[in-house]
Amino acid sequence: VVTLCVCVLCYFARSRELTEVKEEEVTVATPIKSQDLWTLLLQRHPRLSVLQGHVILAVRQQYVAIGDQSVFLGDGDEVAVIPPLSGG
Amino acid sequence: VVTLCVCVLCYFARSRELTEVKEEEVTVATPIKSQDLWTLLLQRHPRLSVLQGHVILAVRQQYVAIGDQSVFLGDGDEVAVIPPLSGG
Amino acid sequence: MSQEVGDLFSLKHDWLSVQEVVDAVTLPSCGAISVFIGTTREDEVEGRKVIGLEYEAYESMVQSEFSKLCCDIRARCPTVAKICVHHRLGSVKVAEASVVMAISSPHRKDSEQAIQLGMKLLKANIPIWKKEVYHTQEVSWKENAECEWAELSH
Amino acid sequence: MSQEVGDLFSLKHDWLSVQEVVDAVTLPSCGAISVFIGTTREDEVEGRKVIGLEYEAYESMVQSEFSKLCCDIRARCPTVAKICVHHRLGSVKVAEASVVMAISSPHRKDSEQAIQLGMKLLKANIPIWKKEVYHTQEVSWKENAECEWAELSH
Repeated sequence: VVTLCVCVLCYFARSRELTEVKEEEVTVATPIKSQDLWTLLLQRHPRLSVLQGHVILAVRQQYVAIGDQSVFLGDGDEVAVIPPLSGG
Repeated sequence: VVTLCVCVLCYFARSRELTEVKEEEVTVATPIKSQDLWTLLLQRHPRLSVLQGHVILAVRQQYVAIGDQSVFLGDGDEVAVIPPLSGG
Repeated sequence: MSQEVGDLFSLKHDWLSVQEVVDAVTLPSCGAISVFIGTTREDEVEGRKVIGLEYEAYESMVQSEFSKLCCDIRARCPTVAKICVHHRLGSVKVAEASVVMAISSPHRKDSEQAIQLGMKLLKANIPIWKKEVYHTQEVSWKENAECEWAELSH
Repeated sequence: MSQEVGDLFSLKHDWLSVQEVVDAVTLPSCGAISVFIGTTREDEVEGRKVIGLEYEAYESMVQSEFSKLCCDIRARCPTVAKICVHHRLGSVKVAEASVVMAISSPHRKDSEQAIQLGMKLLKANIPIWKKEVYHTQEVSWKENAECEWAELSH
Protein backbone atom coordinates (compact mmCIF):
# COMPACT_ATOMS: atom_id res chain seq x y z
CA VAL A 1 0.00 0.00 0.00
CA VAL A 2 1.42 3.34 -1.03
CA THR A 3 -0.04 6.45 0.57
CA LEU A 4 0.75 10.13 0.21
CA CYS A 5 1.93 12.37 3.01
CA VAL A 6 3.05 15.95 3.39
CA CYS A 7 6.46 16.17 4.96
CA VAL A 8 8.81 19.04 5.71
CA LEU A 9 12.14 19.23 3.86
CA CYS A 10 14.92 21.00 5.78
CA TYR A 11 18.16 22.20 4.23
CA PHE A 12 21.33 22.93 6.17
CA ALA A 13 24.72 24.46 5.48
CA ARG A 14 25.82 24.05 1.86
CA SER A 15 22.53 22.42 0.86
CA ARG A 16 20.63 25.47 2.11
CA GLU A 17 22.91 27.75 0.11
CA LEU A 18 22.41 25.59 -2.99
CA THR A 19 18.61 25.45 -2.71
CA GLU A 20 18.24 28.94 -1.28
CA VAL A 21 15.47 27.43 0.84
CA LYS A 22 15.54 26.63 4.56
CA GLU A 23 12.36 24.58 4.76
CA GLU A 24 9.55 23.58 2.42
CA GLU A 25 6.58 21.20 2.42
CA VAL A 26 6.31 18.46 -0.20
CA THR A 27 3.92 15.62 -0.86
CA VAL A 28 5.72 12.28 -0.96
CA ALA A 29 4.56 8.70 -1.57
CA THR A 30 5.36 6.53 1.45
CA PRO A 31 7.08 4.11 1.97
CA ILE A 32 9.87 5.32 -0.28
CA LYS A 33 13.46 4.17 -0.75
CA SER A 34 15.89 6.76 0.57
CA GLN A 35 17.55 6.73 -2.89
CA ASP A 36 14.23 7.76 -4.44
CA LEU A 37 13.76 10.46 -1.83
CA TRP A 38 17.14 11.90 -2.85
CA THR A 39 16.18 11.71 -6.53
CA LEU A 40 13.02 13.64 -5.70
CA LEU A 41 15.13 16.29 -3.94
CA LEU A 42 17.46 16.51 -6.94
CA GLN A 43 14.47 17.03 -9.24
CA ARG A 44 13.30 19.95 -7.11
CA HIS A 45 16.82 21.40 -6.72
CA PRO A 46 19.23 20.20 -9.43
CA ARG A 47 22.09 22.21 -7.85
CA LEU A 48 22.09 19.69 -4.96
CA SER A 49 23.83 17.26 -7.34
CA VAL A 50 27.22 18.72 -6.32
CA LEU A 51 26.66 16.98 -2.96
CA GLN A 52 26.10 13.59 -4.65
CA GLY A 53 28.03 10.86 -2.84
CA HIS A 54 28.87 13.11 0.11
CA VAL A 55 25.50 13.63 1.72
CA ILE A 56 22.99 11.73 3.81
CA LEU A 57 19.44 12.41 4.96
CA ALA A 58 17.88 12.63 8.38
CA VAL A 59 14.30 11.41 8.73
CA ARG A 60 12.56 12.44 11.94
CA GLN A 61 16.06 13.43 13.15
CA GLN A 62 17.60 10.01 12.54
CA TYR A 63 20.40 9.67 9.99
CA VAL A 64 19.47 7.63 6.90
CA ALA A 65 22.06 6.76 4.26
CA ILE A 66 20.99 7.26 0.65
CA GLY A 67 20.40 3.74 -0.65
CA ASP A 68 18.03 0.81 -0.89
CA GLN A 69 16.30 0.96 2.47
CA SER A 70 12.66 2.01 2.69
CA VAL A 71 11.64 5.04 4.69
CA PHE A 72 8.16 5.31 6.20
CA LEU A 73 6.90 8.86 6.37
CA GLY A 74 3.93 10.51 8.08
CA ASP A 75 2.37 13.96 7.74
CA GLY A 76 4.60 16.63 9.24
CA ASP A 77 7.70 14.43 9.40
CA GLU A 78 11.00 16.25 8.95
CA VAL A 79 13.35 15.11 6.19
CA ALA A 80 16.66 16.95 6.33
CA VAL A 81 19.56 17.13 3.89
CA ILE A 82 22.78 16.59 5.84
CA PRO A 83 26.03 17.67 4.11
CA PRO A 84 29.32 16.51 5.69
CA LEU A 85 29.45 17.61 9.32
CA SER A 86 31.98 20.12 10.59
CA GLY A 87 31.11 20.74 14.22
CA GLY A 88 33.76 21.20 16.89
CA VAL B 1 90.81 11.30 47.54
CA VAL B 2 88.13 11.68 50.17
CA THR B 3 87.30 15.18 51.37
CA LEU B 4 84.77 16.48 53.84
CA CYS B 5 82.00 18.89 53.03
CA VAL B 6 79.08 20.46 54.86
CA CYS B 7 75.82 19.80 53.07
CA VAL B 8 72.19 20.55 53.87
CA LEU B 9 69.82 17.66 54.53
CA CYS B 10 66.18 18.40 53.67
CA TYR B 11 63.24 16.27 54.80
CA PHE B 12 59.83 16.25 53.13
CA ALA B 13 56.41 14.80 53.85
CA ARG B 14 56.57 11.61 55.92
CA SER B 15 60.34 11.84 56.33
CA ARG B 16 59.97 15.30 57.89
CA GLU B 17 57.32 13.99 60.27
CA LEU B 18 59.60 11.06 61.22
CA THR B 19 62.69 13.19 61.80
CA GLU B 20 60.79 16.20 63.17
CA VAL B 21 63.38 18.25 61.29
CA LYS B 22 62.93 20.23 58.09
CA GLU B 23 66.56 20.98 57.34
CA GLU B 24 69.91 20.39 59.02
CA GLU B 25 73.59 20.73 58.17
CA VAL B 26 75.88 17.69 58.32
CA THR B 27 79.49 17.02 57.50
CA VAL B 28 79.86 14.22 54.96
CA ALA B 29 82.84 12.54 53.30
CA THR B 30 82.69 12.92 49.51
CA PRO B 31 82.45 11.06 47.20
CA ILE B 32 80.04 8.74 48.95
CA LYS B 33 77.84 5.91 47.69
CA SER B 34 74.16 6.87 47.88
CA GLN B 35 73.60 3.70 49.96
CA ASP B 36 76.11 4.99 52.51
CA LEU B 37 74.46 8.40 52.51
CA TRP B 38 71.18 6.69 53.39
CA THR B 39 72.89 4.69 56.16
CA LEU B 40 74.24 7.93 57.56
CA LEU B 41 70.70 9.38 57.51
CA LEU B 42 69.37 6.28 59.29
CA GLN B 43 72.04 6.64 61.97
CA ARG B 44 70.95 10.22 62.62
CA HIS B 45 67.21 9.37 62.49
CA PRO B 46 66.51 5.66 63.08
CA ARG B 47 62.77 6.24 62.58
CA LEU B 48 63.46 6.80 58.86
CA SER B 49 63.88 3.02 58.58
CA VAL B 50 60.11 2.64 58.01
CA LEU B 51 60.75 4.23 54.58
CA GLN B 52 63.42 1.61 53.71
CA GLY B 53 62.90 0.32 50.15
CA HIS B 54 60.35 3.02 49.32
CA VAL B 55 62.43 6.14 49.30
CA ILE B 56 65.03 7.85 47.13
CA LEU B 57 67.29 10.86 47.57
CA ALA B 58 67.67 14.07 45.63
CA VAL B 59 71.17 15.56 45.40
CA ARG B 60 71.32 19.14 44.19
CA GLN B 61 67.65 18.60 43.13
CA GLN B 62 68.39 15.56 40.97
CA TYR B 63 66.86 12.22 41.94
CA VAL B 64 69.40 9.58 43.03
CA ALA B 65 68.34 6.00 43.76
CA ILE B 66 69.75 4.47 46.93
CA GLY B 67 72.41 2.04 45.72
CA ASP B 68 75.97 1.59 44.55
CA GLN B 69 76.54 4.80 42.62
CA SER B 70 78.89 7.44 43.99
CA VAL B 71 77.64 10.92 44.78
CA PHE B 72 79.98 13.90 44.68
CA LEU B 73 79.07 16.60 47.17
CA GLY B 74 80.21 20.16 47.72
CA ASP B 75 79.73 22.60 50.58
CA GLY B 76 76.14 23.83 50.73
CA ASP B 77 74.76 21.12 48.46
CA GLU B 78 71.19 20.04 49.18
CA VAL B 79 70.51 16.35 49.89
CA ALA B 80 66.79 15.66 50.21
CA VAL B 81 64.90 12.60 51.40
CA ILE B 82 62.13 11.90 48.89
CA PRO B 83 59.31 9.60 50.08
CA PRO B 84 56.90 8.25 47.42
CA LEU B 85 55.39 11.17 45.48
CA SER B 86 51.69 11.97 45.63
CA GLY B 87 51.23 15.17 43.64
CA GLY B 88 48.21 15.74 41.40
CA MET C 1 21.83 3.43 29.71
CA SER C 2 20.84 6.80 28.27
CA GLN C 3 21.76 10.43 28.70
CA GLU C 4 21.87 11.03 32.46
CA VAL C 5 20.25 13.81 34.39
CA GLY C 6 22.72 16.66 34.26
CA ASP C 7 24.24 15.90 30.85
CA LEU C 8 23.94 19.04 28.78
CA PHE C 9 24.65 20.23 25.23
CA SER C 10 24.15 23.95 25.03
CA LEU C 11 24.30 26.04 21.84
CA LYS C 12 25.58 29.55 22.54
CA HIS C 13 25.74 32.74 20.53
CA ASP C 14 28.32 34.31 22.79
CA TRP C 15 31.76 33.76 24.39
CA LEU C 16 32.12 30.31 26.04
CA SER C 17 33.05 30.10 29.72
CA VAL C 18 35.35 27.14 30.40
CA GLN C 19 34.67 27.50 34.13
CA GLU C 20 30.91 27.20 33.58
CA VAL C 21 31.32 23.94 31.64
CA VAL C 22 33.72 22.56 34.27
CA ASP C 23 31.38 23.54 37.12
CA ALA C 24 28.52 21.72 35.37
CA VAL C 25 30.35 18.36 35.66
CA THR C 26 31.98 18.86 39.09
CA LEU C 27 30.81 16.33 41.71
CA PRO C 28 32.22 15.43 45.15
CA SER C 29 32.40 11.78 44.02
CA CYS C 30 34.66 12.60 41.05
CA GLY C 31 38.40 13.21 41.32
CA ALA C 32 38.96 13.76 37.59
CA ILE C 33 37.66 16.21 34.99
CA SER C 34 38.97 16.14 31.44
CA VAL C 35 38.28 19.09 29.18
CA PHE C 36 38.76 19.80 25.50
CA ILE C 37 38.59 23.30 24.04
CA GLY C 38 38.48 23.81 20.28
CA THR C 39 39.43 27.28 19.08
CA THR C 40 39.45 28.94 15.69
CA ARG C 41 42.97 28.69 14.45
CA GLU C 42 44.67 31.51 12.59
CA ASP C 43 45.13 29.96 9.18
CA GLU C 44 45.84 30.74 5.59
CA VAL C 45 44.22 28.67 2.82
CA GLU C 46 45.62 29.23 -0.66
CA GLY C 47 46.71 32.74 0.19
CA ARG C 48 43.41 33.66 1.78
CA LYS C 49 43.57 34.50 5.48
CA VAL C 50 40.88 32.99 7.73
CA ILE C 51 39.30 35.80 9.75
CA GLY C 52 36.60 33.73 11.43
CA LEU C 53 34.11 30.88 11.29
CA GLU C 54 30.35 30.76 10.87
CA TYR C 55 28.52 27.94 12.66
CA GLU C 56 25.01 26.58 12.21
CA ALA C 57 23.20 23.57 13.69
CA TYR C 58 20.18 21.34 13.23
CA GLU C 59 19.29 22.38 16.75
CA SER C 60 16.60 19.86 17.71
CA MET C 61 18.60 16.97 16.28
CA VAL C 62 21.73 18.09 18.15
CA GLN C 63 19.96 17.12 21.37
CA SER C 64 18.95 13.62 20.23
CA GLU C 65 22.41 12.92 18.77
CA PHE C 66 23.97 14.16 22.01
CA SER C 67 21.87 11.62 23.95
CA LYS C 68 23.28 8.88 21.73
CA LEU C 69 26.80 10.24 22.20
CA CYS C 70 26.36 10.10 25.98
CA CYS C 71 25.14 6.48 25.68
CA ASP C 72 28.10 5.52 23.52
CA ILE C 73 30.57 7.10 25.95
CA ARG C 74 29.02 5.31 28.95
CA ALA C 75 29.01 2.00 27.08
CA ARG C 76 32.78 2.31 26.67
CA CYS C 77 33.55 4.22 29.90
CA PRO C 78 30.92 3.11 32.44
CA THR C 79 32.32 5.17 35.33
CA VAL C 80 31.76 8.49 33.54
CA ALA C 81 29.70 10.77 35.76
CA LYS C 82 28.65 13.91 33.86
CA ILE C 83 29.13 15.18 30.31
CA CYS C 84 28.70 18.84 29.34
CA VAL C 85 29.28 20.60 26.02
CA HIS C 86 28.94 24.26 25.12
CA HIS C 87 29.16 24.93 21.38
CA ARG C 88 29.09 28.26 19.56
CA LEU C 89 26.65 29.21 16.80
CA GLY C 90 26.99 32.16 14.42
CA SER C 91 30.30 33.86 13.87
CA VAL C 92 33.40 33.01 15.90
CA LYS C 93 36.59 35.06 15.63
CA VAL C 94 40.11 33.68 15.42
CA ALA C 95 41.44 32.43 18.83
CA GLU C 96 37.93 32.23 20.35
CA ALA C 97 36.63 28.87 21.59
CA SER C 98 34.00 27.25 19.37
CA VAL C 99 33.51 24.18 21.57
CA VAL C 100 34.18 23.25 25.20
CA MET C 101 33.54 19.67 26.35
CA ALA C 102 34.04 18.50 29.94
CA ILE C 103 33.64 14.99 31.36
CA SER C 104 33.99 13.92 35.01
CA SER C 105 34.74 10.50 36.49
CA PRO C 106 36.02 9.16 39.81
CA HIS C 107 39.49 8.40 38.36
CA ARG C 108 41.70 10.03 35.76
CA LYS C 109 42.02 7.34 33.09
CA ASP C 110 38.27 7.13 32.50
CA SER C 111 37.74 10.86 31.95
CA GLU C 112 40.83 10.93 29.69
CA GLN C 113 39.55 8.08 27.55
CA ALA C 114 36.01 9.50 27.52
CA ILE C 115 37.02 12.99 26.38
CA GLN C 116 38.89 11.62 23.36
CA LEU C 117 35.96 9.42 22.41
CA GLY C 118 33.52 12.26 23.09
CA MET C 119 35.24 14.72 20.75
CA LYS C 120 35.57 12.07 18.03
CA LEU C 121 31.84 11.28 18.27
CA LEU C 122 30.93 14.96 18.35
CA LYS C 123 32.83 15.60 15.14
CA ALA C 124 31.44 12.44 13.53
CA ASN C 125 27.76 12.73 14.50
CA ILE C 126 26.50 16.01 15.93
CA PRO C 127 24.70 17.95 13.15
CA ILE C 128 26.68 21.17 13.23
CA TRP C 129 28.40 22.86 10.29
CA LYS C 130 30.97 25.61 9.91
CA LYS C 131 32.30 27.63 7.06
CA GLU C 132 35.56 29.51 7.03
CA VAL C 133 35.33 33.21 6.25
CA TYR C 134 38.39 34.69 4.51
CA HIS C 135 39.70 38.25 4.44
CA THR C 136 38.58 38.35 0.79
CA GLN C 137 34.95 37.81 1.99
CA GLU C 138 35.04 34.37 0.31
CA VAL C 139 33.77 31.42 2.34
CA SER C 140 34.29 27.67 2.31
CA TRP C 141 32.31 24.92 4.08
CA LYS C 142 34.51 22.66 6.17
CA GLU C 143 34.22 18.87 6.54
CA ASN C 144 35.34 16.82 9.55
CA ALA C 145 37.58 13.89 8.68
CA GLU C 146 35.62 11.99 11.39
CA CYS C 147 32.36 12.34 9.41
CA GLU C 148 31.67 9.12 7.52
CA TRP C 149 30.17 10.79 4.47
CA ALA C 150 32.77 13.55 4.13
CA GLU C 151 34.86 13.64 0.95
CA LEU C 152 38.03 13.43 3.00
CA SER C 153 36.78 10.92 5.56
CA HIS C 154 39.11 8.16 6.69
CA MET D 1 64.66 21.20 23.37
CA SER D 2 63.92 22.53 26.85
CA GLN D 3 61.07 24.22 28.66
CA GLU D 4 59.82 26.92 26.31
CA VAL D 5 59.18 30.54 27.11
CA GLY D 6 55.67 30.64 28.47
CA ASP D 7 55.62 27.19 30.07
CA LEU D 8 54.66 27.65 33.70
CA PHE D 9 54.27 25.56 36.86
CA SER D 10 52.73 27.69 39.56
CA LEU D 11 52.22 26.61 43.20
CA LYS D 12 49.12 28.26 44.69
CA HIS D 13 47.75 28.56 48.19
CA ASP D 14 44.28 29.50 46.99
CA TRP D 15 41.43 28.40 44.69
CA LEU D 16 42.61 27.48 41.17
CA SER D 17 41.13 29.29 38.16
CA VAL D 18 40.70 26.94 35.20
CA GLN D 19 40.18 29.94 32.92
CA GLU D 20 43.52 31.43 33.98
CA VAL D 21 45.39 28.20 33.14
CA VAL D 22 43.58 27.92 29.79
CA ASP D 23 44.29 31.57 28.92
CA ALA D 24 48.00 30.96 29.64
CA VAL D 25 48.23 28.41 26.80
CA THR D 26 45.86 30.04 24.29
CA LEU D 27 47.55 31.05 21.01
CA PRO D 28 46.11 32.07 17.63
CA SER D 29 48.17 29.29 16.01
CA CYS D 30 46.58 26.56 18.18
CA GLY D 31 43.15 25.06 17.52
CA ALA D 32 43.25 22.62 20.42
CA ILE D 33 43.60 22.92 24.20
CA SER D 34 43.39 19.84 26.42
CA VAL D 35 42.90 20.29 30.13
CA PHE D 36 42.97 17.98 33.13
CA ILE D 37 41.57 18.99 36.51
CA GLY D 38 42.23 16.83 39.57
CA THR D 39 39.88 17.41 42.49
CA THR D 40 39.75 16.03 46.02
CA ARG D 41 37.28 13.20 45.94
CA GLU D 42 34.82 12.58 48.74
CA ASP D 43 36.04 9.28 50.08
CA GLU D 44 35.88 6.93 53.00
CA VAL D 45 38.93 4.87 53.99
CA GLU D 46 38.27 2.11 56.54
CA GLY D 47 35.31 3.96 58.00
CA ARG D 48 37.17 7.27 58.19
CA LYS D 49 35.73 10.07 56.08
CA VAL D 50 38.20 12.20 54.08
CA ILE D 51 37.54 15.87 54.84
CA GLY D 52 40.45 17.30 52.90
CA LEU D 53 44.02 17.02 51.71
CA GLU D 54 47.25 18.70 52.79
CA TYR D 55 49.84 19.35 50.07
CA GLU D 56 53.52 20.20 50.32
CA ALA D 57 56.27 20.53 47.71
CA TYR D 58 60.03 20.68 47.27
CA GLU D 59 59.40 24.02 45.63
CA SER D 60 62.73 24.76 43.91
CA MET D 61 62.97 21.19 42.59
CA VAL D 62 59.39 21.36 41.25
CA GLN D 63 60.62 23.89 38.70
CA SER D 64 63.57 21.82 37.47
CA GLU D 65 61.48 18.64 37.25
CA PHE D 66 58.79 20.60 35.36
CA SER D 67 61.43 21.65 32.80
CA LYS D 68 62.24 17.97 32.26
CA LEU D 69 58.54 17.12 32.01
CA CYS D 70 58.13 19.78 29.28
CA CYS D 71 61.12 18.31 27.42
CA ASP D 72 59.71 14.79 27.66
CA ILE D 73 56.31 15.92 26.37
CA ARG D 74 57.84 17.76 23.40
CA ALA D 75 60.07 14.78 22.58
CA ARG D 76 56.93 12.66 22.20
CA CYS D 77 54.53 15.38 20.95
CA PRO D 78 56.67 17.85 18.99
CA THR D 79 53.77 20.10 17.94
CA VAL D 80 52.86 20.98 21.54
CA ALA D 81 52.81 24.77 21.91
CA LYS D 82 52.42 25.75 25.58
CA ILE D 83 52.16 23.84 28.86
CA CYS D 84 50.77 25.38 32.05
CA VAL D 85 50.12 23.83 35.47
CA HIS D 86 48.64 25.36 38.59
CA HIS D 87 48.96 23.14 41.67
CA ARG D 88 47.64 23.74 45.18
CA LEU D 89 49.75 23.75 48.36
CA GLY D 90 48.44 23.57 51.92
CA SER D 91 44.95 22.34 52.68
CA VAL D 92 42.43 21.58 49.94
CA LYS D 93 38.79 20.80 50.74
CA VAL D 94 36.72 18.03 49.16
CA ALA D 95 35.54 18.91 45.61
CA GLU D 96 38.15 21.65 45.18
CA ALA D 97 40.72 21.38 42.38
CA SER D 98 44.23 20.46 43.52
CA VAL D 99 45.77 20.54 40.03
CA VAL D 100 44.90 22.08 36.66
CA MET D 101 47.08 21.27 33.64
CA ALA D 102 46.47 22.74 30.17
CA ILE D 103 48.35 22.03 26.93
CA SER D 104 47.81 23.66 23.54
CA SER D 105 48.68 22.41 20.05
CA PRO D 106 47.60 23.19 16.50
CA HIS D 107 45.52 19.99 16.24
CA ARG D 108 43.44 17.95 18.68
CA LYS D 109 45.24 14.61 18.76
CA ASP D 110 48.53 16.11 19.89
CA SER D 111 47.09 18.01 22.85
CA GLU D 112 45.06 14.92 23.82
CA GLN D 113 48.11 12.68 23.80
CA ALA D 114 50.24 15.30 25.55
CA ILE D 115 47.81 15.88 28.43
CA GLN D 116 47.72 12.16 29.27
CA LEU D 117 51.49 11.94 29.19
CA GLY D 118 51.80 15.20 31.13
CA MET D 119 49.62 14.05 34.02
CA LYS D 120 51.39 10.69 34.17
CA LEU D 121 54.79 12.41 34.33
CA LEU D 122 53.55 14.91 36.91
CA LYS D 123 52.38 12.11 39.21
CA ALA D 124 55.59 10.13 38.61
CA ASN D 125 58.19 12.88 38.94
CA ILE D 126 57.13 16.24 40.36
CA PRO D 127 58.21 16.40 44.06
CA ILE D 128 54.84 17.11 45.65
CA TRP D 129 53.20 15.16 48.48
CA LYS D 130 49.73 15.00 49.97
CA LYS D 131 48.23 13.48 53.05
CA GLU D 132 44.55 12.72 53.54
CA VAL D 133 42.95 14.29 56.58
CA TYR D 134 40.06 12.30 58.09
CA HIS D 135 37.09 13.46 60.17
CA THR D 136 38.77 11.69 63.12
CA GLN D 137 41.74 14.12 62.74
CA GLU D 138 43.91 11.16 61.67
CA VAL D 139 46.06 11.61 58.57
CA SER D 140 47.67 9.32 56.01
CA TRP D 141 50.34 10.07 53.40
CA LYS D 142 49.28 9.06 49.90
CA GLU D 143 51.44 7.44 47.19
CA ASN D 144 50.96 7.73 43.44
CA ALA D 145 50.92 4.40 41.61
CA GLU D 146 52.89 6.24 38.89
CA CYS D 147 55.81 6.87 41.30
CA GLU D 148 58.54 4.27 40.72
CA TRP D 149 59.55 3.96 44.36
CA ALA D 150 56.02 3.81 45.80
CA GLU D 151 55.03 0.65 47.66
CA LEU D 152 52.08 0.22 45.31
CA SER D 153 53.86 1.23 42.12
CA HIS D 154 53.20 -0.73 38.96
